[in-house]
Parts: sequence; C-alpha cells; structure tokens
Amino acid sequence: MNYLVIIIGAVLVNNIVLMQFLGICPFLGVSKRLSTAIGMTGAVAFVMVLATIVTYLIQKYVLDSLGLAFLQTIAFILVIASLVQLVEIILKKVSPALYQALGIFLPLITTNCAILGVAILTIQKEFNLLEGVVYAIANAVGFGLALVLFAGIREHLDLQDVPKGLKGTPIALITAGILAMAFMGFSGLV
Amino acid sequence: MAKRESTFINMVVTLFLVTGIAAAGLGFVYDLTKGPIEVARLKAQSEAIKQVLPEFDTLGTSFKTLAEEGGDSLEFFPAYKNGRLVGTAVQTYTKKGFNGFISIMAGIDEAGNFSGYSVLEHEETPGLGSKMDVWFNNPEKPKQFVIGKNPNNTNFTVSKDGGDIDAITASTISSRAFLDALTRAYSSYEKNSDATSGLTGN
Amino acid sequence: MNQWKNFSKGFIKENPVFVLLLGMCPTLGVTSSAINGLGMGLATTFVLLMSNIVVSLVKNLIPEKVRIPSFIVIIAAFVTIVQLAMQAYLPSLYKSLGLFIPLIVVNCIVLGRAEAFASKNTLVSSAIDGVGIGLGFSFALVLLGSIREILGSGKIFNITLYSENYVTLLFVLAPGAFIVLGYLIAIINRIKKN
Amino acid sequence: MSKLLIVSPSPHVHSDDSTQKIMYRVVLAMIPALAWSVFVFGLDALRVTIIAVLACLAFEFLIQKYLIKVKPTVTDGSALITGILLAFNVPSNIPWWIIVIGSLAAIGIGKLSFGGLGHNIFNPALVGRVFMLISFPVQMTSWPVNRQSGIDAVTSATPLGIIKEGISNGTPISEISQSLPSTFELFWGGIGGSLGEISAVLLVIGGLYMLYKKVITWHIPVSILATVGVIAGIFWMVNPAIYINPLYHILTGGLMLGAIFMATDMVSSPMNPKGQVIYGVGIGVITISIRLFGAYPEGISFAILIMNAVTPLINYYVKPVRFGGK
Amino acid sequence: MADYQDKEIEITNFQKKYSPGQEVTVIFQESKGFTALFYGYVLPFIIVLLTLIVTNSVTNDELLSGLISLGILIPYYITLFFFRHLLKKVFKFEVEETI
Amino acid sequence: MSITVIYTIATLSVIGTSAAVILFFVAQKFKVNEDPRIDQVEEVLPSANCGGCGFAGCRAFAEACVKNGELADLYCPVGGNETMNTVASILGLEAVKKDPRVAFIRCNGTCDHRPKTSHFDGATTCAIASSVYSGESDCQYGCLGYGDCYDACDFDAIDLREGMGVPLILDDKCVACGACVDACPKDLIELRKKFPKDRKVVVACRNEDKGGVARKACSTACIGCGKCQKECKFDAITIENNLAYIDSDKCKLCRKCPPVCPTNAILELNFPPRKIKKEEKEECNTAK
Amino acid sequence: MLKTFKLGGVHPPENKLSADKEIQVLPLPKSVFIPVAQHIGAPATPTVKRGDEVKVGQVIAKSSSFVSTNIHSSVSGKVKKVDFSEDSSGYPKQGVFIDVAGDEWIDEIDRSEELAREFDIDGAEIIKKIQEAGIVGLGGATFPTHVKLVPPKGMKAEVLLINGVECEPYLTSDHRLMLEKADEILVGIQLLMKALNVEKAVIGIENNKPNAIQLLSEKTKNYKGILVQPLKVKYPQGGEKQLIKAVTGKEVPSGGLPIAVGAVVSNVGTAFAVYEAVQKNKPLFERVVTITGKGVSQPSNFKVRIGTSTSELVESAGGLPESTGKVISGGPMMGRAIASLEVPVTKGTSGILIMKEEESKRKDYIACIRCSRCVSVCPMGLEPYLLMTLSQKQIFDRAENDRVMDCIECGSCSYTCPSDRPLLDYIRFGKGKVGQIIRSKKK
Ligand SMILES: Cc1cc2nc3c(=O)[nH]c(=O)nc-3n(C[C@H](O)[C@H](O)[C@H](O)COP(=O)(O)O)c2cc1C
Ligand SMILES: Cc1cc2nc3c(=O)[nH]c(=O)nc-3n(C[C@H](O)[C@H](O)[C@H](O)COP(=O)(O)O)c2cc1C
Ligand SMILES: Cc1cc2nc3c(=O)[nH]c(=O)nc-3n(C[C@H](O)[C@H](O)[C@H](O)COP(=O)(O)O)c2cc1C
Ligand SMILES: Cc1cc2nc3c(=O)[nH]c(=O)nc-3n(C[C@H](O)[C@H](O)[C@H](O)CO)c2cc1C
Ligand code: SF4
Ligand code: SF4
Ligand code: SF4
Ligand code: SF4
Ligand code: FES
Repeated sequence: MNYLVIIIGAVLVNNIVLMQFLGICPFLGVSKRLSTAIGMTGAVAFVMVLATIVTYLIQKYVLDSLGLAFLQTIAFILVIASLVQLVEIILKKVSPALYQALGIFLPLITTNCAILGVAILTIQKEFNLLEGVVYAIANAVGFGLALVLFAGIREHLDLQDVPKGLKGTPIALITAGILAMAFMGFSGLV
Repeated sequence: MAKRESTFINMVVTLFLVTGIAAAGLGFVYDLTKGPIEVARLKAQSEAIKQVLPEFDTLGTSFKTLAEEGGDSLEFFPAYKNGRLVGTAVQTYTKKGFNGFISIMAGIDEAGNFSGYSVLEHEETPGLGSKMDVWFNNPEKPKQFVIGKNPNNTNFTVSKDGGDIDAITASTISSRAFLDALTRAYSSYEKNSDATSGLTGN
Repeated sequence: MNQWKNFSKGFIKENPVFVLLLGMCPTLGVTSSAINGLGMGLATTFVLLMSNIVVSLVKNLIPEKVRIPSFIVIIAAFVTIVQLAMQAYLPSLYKSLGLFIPLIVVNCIVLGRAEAFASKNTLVSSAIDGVGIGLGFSFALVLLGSIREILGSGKIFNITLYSENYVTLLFVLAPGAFIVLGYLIAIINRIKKN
Repeated sequence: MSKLLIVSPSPHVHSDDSTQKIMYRVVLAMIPALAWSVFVFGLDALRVTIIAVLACLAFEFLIQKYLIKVKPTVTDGSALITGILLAFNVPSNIPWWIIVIGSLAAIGIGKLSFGGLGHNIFNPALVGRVFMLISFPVQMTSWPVNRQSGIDAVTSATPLGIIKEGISNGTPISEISQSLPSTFELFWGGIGGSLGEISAVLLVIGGLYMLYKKVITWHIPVSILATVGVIAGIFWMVNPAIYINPLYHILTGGLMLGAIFMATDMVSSPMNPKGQVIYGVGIGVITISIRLFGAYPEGISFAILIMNAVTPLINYYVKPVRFGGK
Repeated sequence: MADYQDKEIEITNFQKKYSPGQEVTVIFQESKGFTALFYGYVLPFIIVLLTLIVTNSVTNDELLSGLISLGILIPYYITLFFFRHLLKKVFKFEVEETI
Repeated sequence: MSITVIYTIATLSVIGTSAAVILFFVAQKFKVNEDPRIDQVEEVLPSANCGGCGFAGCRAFAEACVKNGELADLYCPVGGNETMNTVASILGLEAVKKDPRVAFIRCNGTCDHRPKTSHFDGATTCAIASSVYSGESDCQYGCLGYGDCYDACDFDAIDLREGMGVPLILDDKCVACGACVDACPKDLIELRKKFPKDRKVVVACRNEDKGGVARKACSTACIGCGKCQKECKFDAITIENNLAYIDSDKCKLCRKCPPVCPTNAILELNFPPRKIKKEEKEECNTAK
Repeated sequence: MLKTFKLGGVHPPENKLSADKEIQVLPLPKSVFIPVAQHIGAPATPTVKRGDEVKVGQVIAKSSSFVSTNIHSSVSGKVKKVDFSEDSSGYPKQGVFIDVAGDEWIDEIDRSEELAREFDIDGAEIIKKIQEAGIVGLGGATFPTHVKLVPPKGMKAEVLLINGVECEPYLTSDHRLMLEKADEILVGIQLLMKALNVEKAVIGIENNKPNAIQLLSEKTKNYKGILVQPLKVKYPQGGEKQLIKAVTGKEVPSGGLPIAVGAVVSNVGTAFAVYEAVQKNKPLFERVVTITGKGVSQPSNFKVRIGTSTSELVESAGGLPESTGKVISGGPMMGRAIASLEVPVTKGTSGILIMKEEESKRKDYIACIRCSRCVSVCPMGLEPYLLMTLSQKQIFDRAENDRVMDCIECGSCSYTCPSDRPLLDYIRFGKGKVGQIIRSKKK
C-alpha cells in the first residue's frame, strides 16, 4: 500500500514535471516527436534508478556517517555526471549500434535537474532504499507520461493554425499549464 | 599561456586539485556557517515558541514523546517564568492536510488551554488552506478562534462535523487537519503533563 | 566588446528565460511571488558571477578534456556556499526556495555561460557577462513573480494591492506558472520583433 | 455564352449540412435543460447564462479582430455553445466578474490561443470551468438551494459533496442518504447544483435529439456512463456501507452534462469509434477515481480535460478500420 | 469520367523544404528503436530492480543489495557485448528534421 | 583545520578523482568523430536552411564542404561568393566564383494582357489548379497566380500582387535559392544572371503555341517570329517551339531586341527610360 | 437479399432526370476531333495524315504497346489535320480532326440490329478481337479491356463482376443500356466469361433501378452462369473495390488488383461493346452519353460518335441554359469540369452534366471541426481530414503511412464535410506527390 501511495503520488498527484517543475528543459525540448519522447523516457528511467541507488548509498554510508551532509549537492552532481557518462561509455563499447540509437539522449540527461532533484528528494523524504527506487521509477513514469502526452499534443499542434506569436514554446507552455490544471484534479488522491 | 595537454596524468591531477580546492573552500565555509545555521534554527524555533506561549524567561529542556496514535514523535518545550511553569510548547503535526503533512507549534498554558499556535511547515494551497495561520487566531471571530479553548471544554471539530470551530471557507480539509494536529498535541500533553509539571526551570 | 552591451544583452536580447529558454525549472518553480523570484535570481547571479570569475581565471590551467567536470565542481562548490549562507542568514527564504537552490548546479545557464563565455574571455568581461546574464535571469523571475503575485494573491512584494476576495488563485499555483510564462514569452517575442 | 464557366476539381456537389447548423442543433439540444434551470433558479440562471454568452462572444470577436487579426468567426455558433456550457457549469449565484474571467480563460486561453475553432486541444468551456474552480473555489462550490424543494437562496452542497463530506467523517452511507435527494429527484431535477447539471432527464432528451440529428454518436456518452456505472457498481457491491450505488453516481455531479455535451465536443475528442470508446472509458475511470478517492467531490471536468490531452495520442495510434485490411 | 484522373501533376521536385531555424535531430526508426530501447535501458532496468528487491528481502542490508544490484549490470553488459554483432544488424538510425 | 574539512577534502577528492578517471575515457571518444571545421564552416553559412545548395540544410552543406576536399560543385546561393570565399579560406581550398543569380517569372500574362476564359473554384494552389486543367486563360503555359512560389519562398522575396494574376519577384530580397523554381508547376521560374542595378532583358513568356493561338490567348505572348533573334549580335537568343529565349549569360543588355518585338513580349527592366516609345515601355514594365 | 459494402458511403440526391428517356441517336456532327489518348496507358500513334479519306470504323491510330489500344474513326470524311486540342483533362492533347462527309462504314461491320447469340470462338481470339476493336473500360477508367482479360501470371480469375451500379447521381447511360440492350449485354458477358475462362458472372445493380433488375433477372434465366445481384443504394458502390466487397464479401488488399481476390470487373457498357466487337465486328467508335442537369430543357441519353464536341450534344438537348455555371464531363461526384464546350466526347465520357450557377459555386471553407464525418464516410477507411492537412503541409511520408495511395478519389469526404473543406483537392495533390516519391524510390 505504501508503495502504491508513492507511485500514485509521484505519477499523478505531484507529477514531477507539471507540479514539481523538474525536468522542464527536456520536457520542452525533446517532446517534439513521439519517438524521441519515448526514447528519452526510457533513458531517464534507467539513469534515474541508477542515480538514486548510487546517491542513496553515498548519502547514507559516506556523507551521513562522516557528518558531511552539506556536501550533498556537489557529491550528487559529480556522481550523476560520471554515472551518465559511464553508461555512455559502456553502451558505446558494448554495442556501437545501440549507442548510436540511444546515445543522443544521454548528454541531455546530465543537465536534467529531474535526476538530481529526485535524488535529493529521496533523501529529503527519508525513504529507505527500496522506497527510494520505487519513488524514482514512479517519477520517471510521471516524466514519461507528461512527455509522451505532450509529444502527442505537439505533433498534433504542428498541423494546426496556431497564431503566429504563440507558435512554438509559448503554446507549449500554455498547453502545459492547462495540463497542470487538469492534473490538479488528482489532488487528494493519496 | 598555453593550454594544458589532456594527458591522463594531467587530467587526474587537475580534477584532483579542483575538487580538493573546492572541498577545502567548502569545508571552510561550512565551518564558518555551522554556528549561524544552528543559531538560525534555534532562533526560528524559539521565536515560534515565544509566539505561542505567554511571556516566559527560560526554556526548559525539551523532550520528545511518541504521539498518542503512534507515528512520529512530538517535541515538548516547557517554558518557565521565574522558575514557574507558564506553559508548554508542543511541536505537533498532522498528515491529513490537503497536501499531506502540516507541522504546527502549539502553545498550551498552565491552565491547559491553547495559548497560541504557529504553523511551521505546510504545503496547503496558498489562499486557501494556507490561511490557517491567521484564521484560527482571530479574536474578532470567536467561532473560529481557538485560543483560550481546549478540547476538554470545546468540541475541536469543524462545525460542519458538529464541532464548535468554524472551518476556513472552502478549506474544510485543511481545517480538519489543523484541528487534528491541535488535538494530537493536547492529548499528548495531557498524557505527559506529569512529566512537564515535574520539571523545573534549569 | 562594448562592456555595456555585454552587460545589458541579458535583459531582453539574450534573456536566458524569455529568449534562450534556459533554466526553466527554477523559473517556474519559485516564482509564486516576486520576492522568491528575486531571491532565486540573486542567488543564481552570485553563482554565475563567481563561477565565471573562477572559470576565466583557471581556464588555461585545465586540460581540455576535463573542462566540463571541473566546471561542474566549481559551480557546485559555489552553489553549496550559497546554500550554506542562505541557511545561516536567510532561513525563511531558503525554506521557500527549497529544492531549487541545489538545482542551480544543473541550471543550464550557469554551465552554459562558463562553457561558452567565461572559458574564452577575460576576467572582467566574464564577470560582467555573469552579472548581466544573472540580472537578466533575475529580471525575468521578478517579472514573472510579480505578475503571478499580483494576479494570484493581490499583492506585490507582500504589499497588499487589493482584497483577497478578488484574487485569481490559479496564478500562484502550478498551472499559472506555465500560462503566464507562455504569454510572457509571446509578448517578449513580439517586442523583440519590433 | 456571356459568363465564364466555372472549373473546379470533383466532387461538384455538396451535402447541405454545415458546421453552423451542427452548432445550432447543439444549442437547441441544450434549451430544455436551460429552461429548467431558469425555472428552478429563477432569473439568476438567466443572468448567468446571458453574461457568459455575451462575454464569450465578445472575447471571441475582440481577440480575433484585434489581437490575432483574423476574420472573426463569432457567428459559427461555437462560442455560443461555450458560453452556455460555461453557464451550465457554475452555480447561479456566482458573481458576474467571475463569469467574465472564466469566459476569458475559456475563449482566450482554451480556444483562440490554439488557433480558434477546430484547433483547440482542450474543451474550452472546461478550461474555463476548471480555471474558475481552481481560482475561486469558494464561489464555485456554494450553490443556492433548488427552489422546488423549499427555501430560497441558501447555499447547499451538492449530493456528491454531501457524500464525500459524510464519508470522510466516517458516517455510513445509510445515514448520509437520509439527507440526500432520492434517485427519482435526481432524475427529473429536483436538486441543487450548477445550472445545467440538475435534471438528468432533460439532458438525456437533448442527447437523444443530437443522436437523432447525427450530431454525436453514442460511443462517447455510453462508454463514459457504462464505465462509471460498472466501476461504481463493483465498489458498491463490495462495500455498500461506504460506497453509494452506481445509479447515484450516474445521475449526479454533472456526469450527464459532461458525458452528453462536453465529452462529445468533436474538436477535442478522438476521430473514430474505437478511439472514442477508449476515450470514454478513460474519462469514466478517471472520473470515478477522483470521486471515490480524490479531494474533489466530482471529477468529470478534470477527467475530460485529461483525456483531451490523450486524444492526439489516440488519434495517432488508433486508426479506423481500413479497407483491405491491416 | 470515373476514377481515372490525370496524374501528371507537373511537379518536378518533392524534396521536403527546410525552413529557417529548423532543427535537425536524430530519429530512430520506431520499431527498431524500441528494440534498442529495450536492450539498452529497459531490460537492464528490470534486472536491476529485480535484483534489488530479491537481495534486499534476502539480506535485509541496503548497502549490500544496492551494490549487488548495481554490480549486476557488469555481467549484463558483458553478455550484451558478446551479442553485439547480432544487435548491429537490427539498428539503423537516420537523420530527420524535426517539424 | 577541523576534522570536517579534512573529511570534506578526502571525500570529494576521491569522488572527483574517480570521476576524472571515468571521464578520461569519455573524453577520448568525444573528439574523434566530428571535424571541428564543420562547426566553423557552419558558423559562416547564412543558416537559412533553405536547401538552395542542394543539401538538407546548412549543416549538411558544411559537412559536404569539409568532406569533399574541393569546392567545385558546392555553392551556397544565399551567402554568395563572399561566403564561399570565407568557407574556402577556412578549409584552405579554392572557391569557385559564380555569377549571382536571381529568380524571374517568365510570364507577363497579367489580367489586362490575358483574357480570362473560365473561372477556377477549387483549392487555390497552383499545383491543384494545374492538376485540374491548364488555367483560367486560354494560355496553357501561363502563370496561375495562386502563389505556390510565394509559399515556397523563405525570404519574402515574392510579392503576390493580388489581382494582377502574376506574382512579382523582388530582386533585392531574392537569394536565388531556387525553392520557387521547384514549386512552380508550370515551370515558369528561371534563375537568371543578376546584372548590376537588377537590370534585365528577358522574354517574359513560356507559350509554345503557334503565333496565332498564342496571340489569341495573350496579347503579350511570344509568337516565335524570330525578329529579336536577328537583332541580337551576341547569339543570346534562341527560338524553339515558337518561343524565344534569352540566355542571360550571353545577354549584354544592349537593349536592341525589345523594340522589335511585335507583341512586347521582351521586357527591359530597371533601365533608365528610353527617349523614344516612352509610353509603351511604361505600360509593359511591370517592375517598379 | 440486398447487399452492399460495409465501410462508409454517402447518399447524394440521385437526380436521375433522364432515367426514362430512351437512347436516341445523335445526328452526325459536321466535324470531329478524336484524341489518340482515350485510355490509360501509352497514347496510340496516328496512322493518317491531313487529306486522307477515312471511313467509319477505320483505324486512325495504332496502339503502340500492350497497355494501349487502337483508335478508330467514328465518321467518314476527310482528315483535316492532326493537331492538339483540349480534351476533358483540361490540357491540349494530340488527336485527329475529321471533316464529316456522308456516313460510310467499313465493310467488315455487320450493321444489322438482330441479336447474334451464338458464338464459336476461343478465348484467345475473343481477346484479340477486343484488342483490335479498341475496347476500353466504359465505366470511366478507360483501362484497356484486353489487358484485364489476361490475368498476371499465377493468378486466376474466378468470377466476373459486371458493374451495372451507376451510382453517380444524374447519370443514366448504363441504366438505359441495360433496359434496351439486355440480351446483347448478356451475350457480351458470356464472351467475357469465355475469354476469362470463368464459370460465374454476377451483375451488380443498385436497387434504384428496379426495372433493370427485373428485366435482367428475367433474361439471365436463359444464360448459364450469370446472376443478378440487387444492391442497396449507396455511393460509391460502383467503385470496383466496393462492388467486389458488396457482391463477394472479399476485400481487395491495399495496393492490390481485383484479380488478387479472383475478380474481374467490367462495366455493362463494356460488355455491350464486347458483344458488338466480337459478334458484329464493330470497333468502339460510339457510346451512350447522358446529357442532363437541372437547367437542361431535355435531359436525354444519346448514342454519340466519339469525337463529337460537347456543344453539339448540348444543342441536341435543348441548348445551353442561361443559368449555366459549370459543365461537367461525367457525374457530379467524380466528373471533370470542363472549361470549353469544344471538348470532345471520348470513350470515357459517360455523361455531360450541366449545373446551374448557384449549384456550382463552392462555399468558402473553414477550419476542420474534427467531426469525423469524412472518416466515417470514407469507403476506404482513410482519414481524409488528416490526409488533407498532411498534403497541405507537405508531410508526405506520414501521408504515405496513412495510406493516401488507397484513396479512390470518390469525393465522399468533400461531399460530406460540414466545414466545406476541399479535402479531395488536397488529397489528390498529396497522392500525386506520394506517387512520384514512390516511383522515384523504386528507380
Ligand atoms: C486548487 C485548489 C486547492 C485547494 N486547496 C485546498 C486546501 O489547501 N485545503 C482545503 O481544505 N481545501 C482546498 N481546496 C478545496 C477543496 O477542494 C474542497 O472544496 C473543500 O475542501 C471542501 O469544501 P468546503 O470547505 O466548502 O466544505 C482546494 C481547492 C482547489 C480548487
Ligand atoms: C498498371 C495497371 C495494371 C493493371 N493490371 C490489371 C490486370 O492485370 N488485371 C485486371 O483485371 N485489371 C488490371 N488493371 C485494371 C485495374 O484493376 C482497374 O480495373 C482499372 O484501373 C479500372 O478500374 P476502376 O475504374 O475501378 O479504377 C490494371 C490497372 C493498372 C493501372
Ligand atoms: C468511386 C467510383 C465510382 C464508380 N462508379 C461506377 C459506376 O457507377 N459504374 C461503373 O460502371 N463503374 C464505376 N466505377 C468504375 C469501376 O471502378 C470500374 O472501373 C469499372 O466498373 C470497371 O469496368 P470497366 O473497365 O469495364 O469500365 C467507379 C469507380 C469509382 C472509383
Ligand atoms: C456535440 C458538441 C459538443 C460541444 N461541446 C462543447 C463543450 O463542451 N465546450 C465548448 O466549449 N464547446 C463545445 N462545443 C462547441 C465547439 O465544438 C467548441 O467550442 C470547439 O471546441 C471550439 O473549437 C460543442 C460542439 C458540439 C457540436
Ligand atoms: S524568389 Fe525564389 S529563388 Fe528567390 S529567394 Fe525566393 S524562393 Fe528563393
Ligand atoms: S509562377 Fe508558378 S507557382 Fe508562381 S503563381 Fe505562377 S504558376 Fe503559381
Ligand atoms: S475521396 Fe478518398 S479519402 Fe475521400 S472518401 Fe473517397 S476514398 Fe476516402
Ligand atoms: S468532415 Fe470536414 S470538418 Fe469533419 S472531420 Fe472531416 S474535414 Fe473535418
Ligand atoms: S532547469 Fe533545465 S531541466 Fe530543469
């Protein structure tokens, strides 16, 4: 039940993009095509889970035990940056074909505040490891949900006569606003 | 100055140095701010306590106790004036808010009535639930004023549910949560009243 | 380069929020009031200024290939400093900005500036660039924060303008952030065109 | 021969149906429910409707003419529908300025920002309604009592509000239901609520008229009602003490209004029957989840908006049955 | 005249037009892309998750289970490495412009 | 120094250094596959992404320039010689010089010259109209006037001249990308050599019908009579299928041919006014 | 039992004004213009030159490849010139101008009216005769019939479908032909069956022609293997794929030919032409044309020599009404509007429709309101609203994926759209472009 609360909370009620405002840059940047949105979601989910595990361990077994909690930001970002690049190298060495198909998403992820944000939130919310991982997955799903919905909307909008001044980012933001409005209906669901 | 070559050694050394220096700087700043941060934290706490209790001069040692129905612990701060207990501040909470967790510092005077409260932490909607910091603190509206009342002489539920307190307009949920937190504080207080009254200043 | 131009470009022409569309998360996340916007903006400006200075100082000492990680470390260090300082001296602002302070690290503006500008330019112009861009960012946040605060809580910088009974609550909530920013960008685009 | 021959690609004939006709048929279908609300809430209902309609038409005209600078299309009837439906979704005692703000949100944000008729993703009236609901929760959730059942001008909660209230207090349904109107009252409209949601039977009549005139198809309304009914039914059978019966869910809270008039808005709903059923089921599931577990007593508005957002995806992946298979 | 239409619409060029400021991104062909996604992220993701759940419930030690579940990726990618020639054939990627 | 500081340095340095080791490998791969000159070349290109060079956007063209090793067949019409010289200097290659070009619509069948004989009522694009029939006039070669070329032009270089029947190309804005050439279903648009002050002498007609038929359809149609050809001293004029064509690379702007054309099909544009035959010239000079 | 096809379809007003008008013979024109390309495939090559004397039925242009046919003179007289002139495509096409003098037929033609029911001739010879007679599909597509009769390798025809649907509003030429030449058509069908080597033929007729259904049902009793299938009225039932679906229940796969489901479809007019060619040695040089329209004083059905100009036809029907806005070669759903009355009747001309001015003007279109009516009426299960936008925005790869090439250009979508959007205009454009792309890819 606890996990269900975490999942519904992160996916619907406090959707990471629409309610928490994390990962807006890729949300606006990578949502132009459905296929890229799906690819990005996969990559984010994978990296988010790995990052949460690693940062959790570092926080608990290194920073906390040494009384260095204030190093959280710098340690996490270092870990995440190298983790992403590690995945990148591995993927490249293991299968160049895979790398070419998916690698483009990885650099985008390093500067994605959703990953760092979730890592920090996991600590702030005092989850244990498994809860933290579930939380990370749920957030990735929430991110993916928003991204895929949005990609669909934008592919549709490309075919519509949006007024000139509002084309592109403005209408994307307005759409996101209405979507956020709709998602507020989920408040209190957990 | 020529750029450094990107040899392996160079890179490792550079990064080692960069992180080292950064770490040194950080450690230094941390040492510098450690004090003020603690001070700020305590100040915020004592300000909240001051706000909710009648005048006092000393704060007794705080202690924690488990809440009635289990869950997280509540923290008690007995306050004394001239060595006499004048009230206890209770840091209480509820999870029934519109957006979940709410943390409140509630003051209970020696007569067992609420002497004040201060909302420490909440995620209620601005303009709705967030109004609770003033709503229940308004002497002009006796039906929503909680000061001077206690759950023993007043029904601490919203009037809609048959209680004595009027809920914030359009924020019944937050109001219930608020009263829930106060009730929790009070019941724990009653249970621990021996402990509080037994203690003396310093 | 003309230093004034270098400084002022961040306000409209190269405004990181309205034009470059960078750092959207804090922009949307903290602007429920003007004061929060200002706080976040200034914190970011500080980090930008300091990291630009340091980066342009050490740019020649750092081998090409560890440039980015080194920059990240430098930036993260300054962010942590801001974090600690705020916690110590502005605890209430720190509380309301919450998660977004540590996230300055990943704010693309900061790294982008270090990469694109400071690592190629002199100390003085890097510093000016940092402040200019930072203030442009702050300007955007304050503008957005003000609009949202005026519409959504009837106040500006906590000064009440009209009765709370007439506020349009939506604007201080999440959807309001998106919607106001959307229209703001459209307006700025039009201004820029003319 | 004096005149020039006209040349155009085929086909050279056209059915005499037009978008305008479709829109006015919808308006016609809403008249019974509107009349009833005027009867029930008095001139207040009329006042609200007129303000909403005028505001919608005015905003449509002004924005198109002066901001977007295109030929205004106020006469096509769609803004008229938006206005009426906006009015249907608010209590009759709402202050005029809130309706005007709601109309601006509906027409300005929900419709014209996307390019006007046909280009919007979300149902404009619902954008307006949810905008108002979130912005002015106090005014949007206090309803005058239905004149038919007694005293004038006292605010009362809607049946769903009462249920939600009661259940969150732990009162069993059997007790709550004493303060609830009967199912039959719900059906003919003897209850309080927003203008357009009170009489299920008149809404159904409007819906049948639209079905007959082929303005809508059955897929969306039926799949919504069926989904809500089935899920509510399951919960009710499992624990009737805390879940009210499915008929109650179907007849209350604007579900009829939403299912018949708002979810069927063709601009923002899927393009083929398969997609429409998916859409309807989605709305049903979200509505009932919000009703049973969420903070809001009713959820159809949010549900429709969310499924509006899913509609492009449905259209992208759910294709009509093709001739020649695959 | 029925359905025969003169199809010689005189158009010489049907290359897509590229408008100014248009971005160009790499798109993978959908079906193949999804296979790539599966082997690259989804499968390892599932493996990590399963390992974590299993080891955590067996050992009840977060440090250990965390490390093991991260470590499981090493054999996974080694396996993938051995099958890389198979993967090579499956993926192709192309450059397309975004609209 | 307090213990915290020491811990801090130790922890961070360990993390940082291990990051460095990892990043070393990353860094190695980063630079290999992209030639930095591609970026440089792309930077000097006009970023119009119009495809006028024959590549899918400026970056593709930049790649081609870098990879090709010579610039013989590569030319950016938008940037022109100047840009190509800069590109050449970046790559240390030789740029080919090309005469600047400008688009021209070879039809002068404005409403007053070409009587309308039917009325088109379909979707107003040239491609669709031309798929239905040859057009609203009896000239099956002439401009349809619905502006597919206008829609194709990214540089606002085409003025539709609502009501005139034939659009006008604005020479100062046209960059000769050729998008309109491809868009015109009637194949009317030609990229011609750009002369100083945008002067040009050109047969503004594509009608290949015999004289009588052509003349009946349009009062200013070329009837292929051959008089201009005899007049031209530079062999710039050829006649094929009852239609004269002036090769802009050979034309010397001597202005001998326009006066002899019996139908005024040859336009001389942007010249100072002639002394003689003044009124006639103004009439057929459609450019300002 | 009435059958019909499943997906989509519309019911435009039928307006069969000339349904009870007997077929009249149009007086000989003074001159004709006979285009050399009256069929799908390569144009024929003219074999006569200016000044040559020709007789009715004489070959004046020879087919140049297999998918092509001969063109015969429809009149006797002198060749005036071989030149270009506008045909119903709206573009000038090559053809032979003949000044009519007398009415002298070549000798091979049997001009008697008598029914020649018996035949003793093998399939290959039938096909050869059809080819020589220049027979093309008279249902409108003008596909050379002999090509259809030779199924591609590995495929076998199982059933011959005869298209007597005539679902286009206004047109009645097939209807009249069925009433007046029922036996001849049935013999023609038997010939086609023999050529195809099939045992079964079905004539599909819509229910709005009860007299034709009754007459043919009656007569088929005397002919083995031929059935009449009454069909529910629904446009575009006459479409080959829809007819096959309605009658046999099988769907021709996307991009496939009817033969893929073992069917071959021919128009009733074609069957009649086959009869005449095989039994009477008469090449295809005349056909039945309906001339109709609300303003036309005498809507009629004429037997017309190929090459006669539209204006002569119009004159015989009472002249061009003052109110004329549009003249259409074919029916209102699929016909081509013509810009000049000089356009000649060709093998594919099934009717001339004259529309009043107020009927002819299109309304200004507005945005798509996504009512999905176009989707629900499309007989091919396409999404016209989407295909139009994709074509308009030139996103041809998506248009191809969404099967723009399947569109049969029936016009049901444009007909039905409440926003008056020119759906088919753009879809046709997109189809053209996608076709080019596909072809260039193949190369
Ligand atoms: C955007 C939004 C935020 C809300 N936030 C709160 C809140 O923080 N606290 C609360 O009690 N109700 C909140 N509500 C109101 C509830 O949804 C509901 O109207 C209320 O709890 C019950 O109404 P009542 O108080 O008039 O009985 C909010 C409503 C909206 C639209
Ligand atoms: C290239 C091509 C090849 C064809 N080959 C055959 C064939 O082998 N057998 C056949 O029965 N029809 C063949 N057809 C004819 C078509 O199936 C169809 O009958 C013709 O296009 C006219 O039908 P419609 O008027 O319904 O479009 C062919 C058509 C084309 C365009
Ligand atoms: C939409 C549509 C409607 C058609 N309607 C008819 C019709 O009513 N009668 C007919 O004979 N052919 C009609 N055709 C042509 C048939 O598809 C097919 O080409 C013809 O029946 C084949 O016979 P033919 O080759 O003998 O002409 C129609 C085609 C289409 C695409
Ligand atoms: C059956 C039907 C239902 C409609 N429902 C709505 C509605 O719920 N809200 C609305 O704003 N407009 C509605 N309209 C009008 C119109 O479609 C709408 O304003 C468009 O979304 C504007 O682009 C409806 C129209 C029809 C035909
Ligand atoms: S007029 Fe033609 S060639 Fe000139 S810029 Fe425009 S599209 Fe390109
Ligand atoms: S020049 Fe060509 S494309 Fe331009 S309007 Fe004329 S016909 Fe159309
Ligand atoms: S014209 Fe094409 S798209 Fe339109 S209904 Fe007919 S088959 Fe469908
Ligand atoms: S019929 Fe017209 S309005 Fe309806 S969906 Fe199709 S194109 Fe749109
Ligand atoms: S600031 Fe760019 S993703 Fe958050």
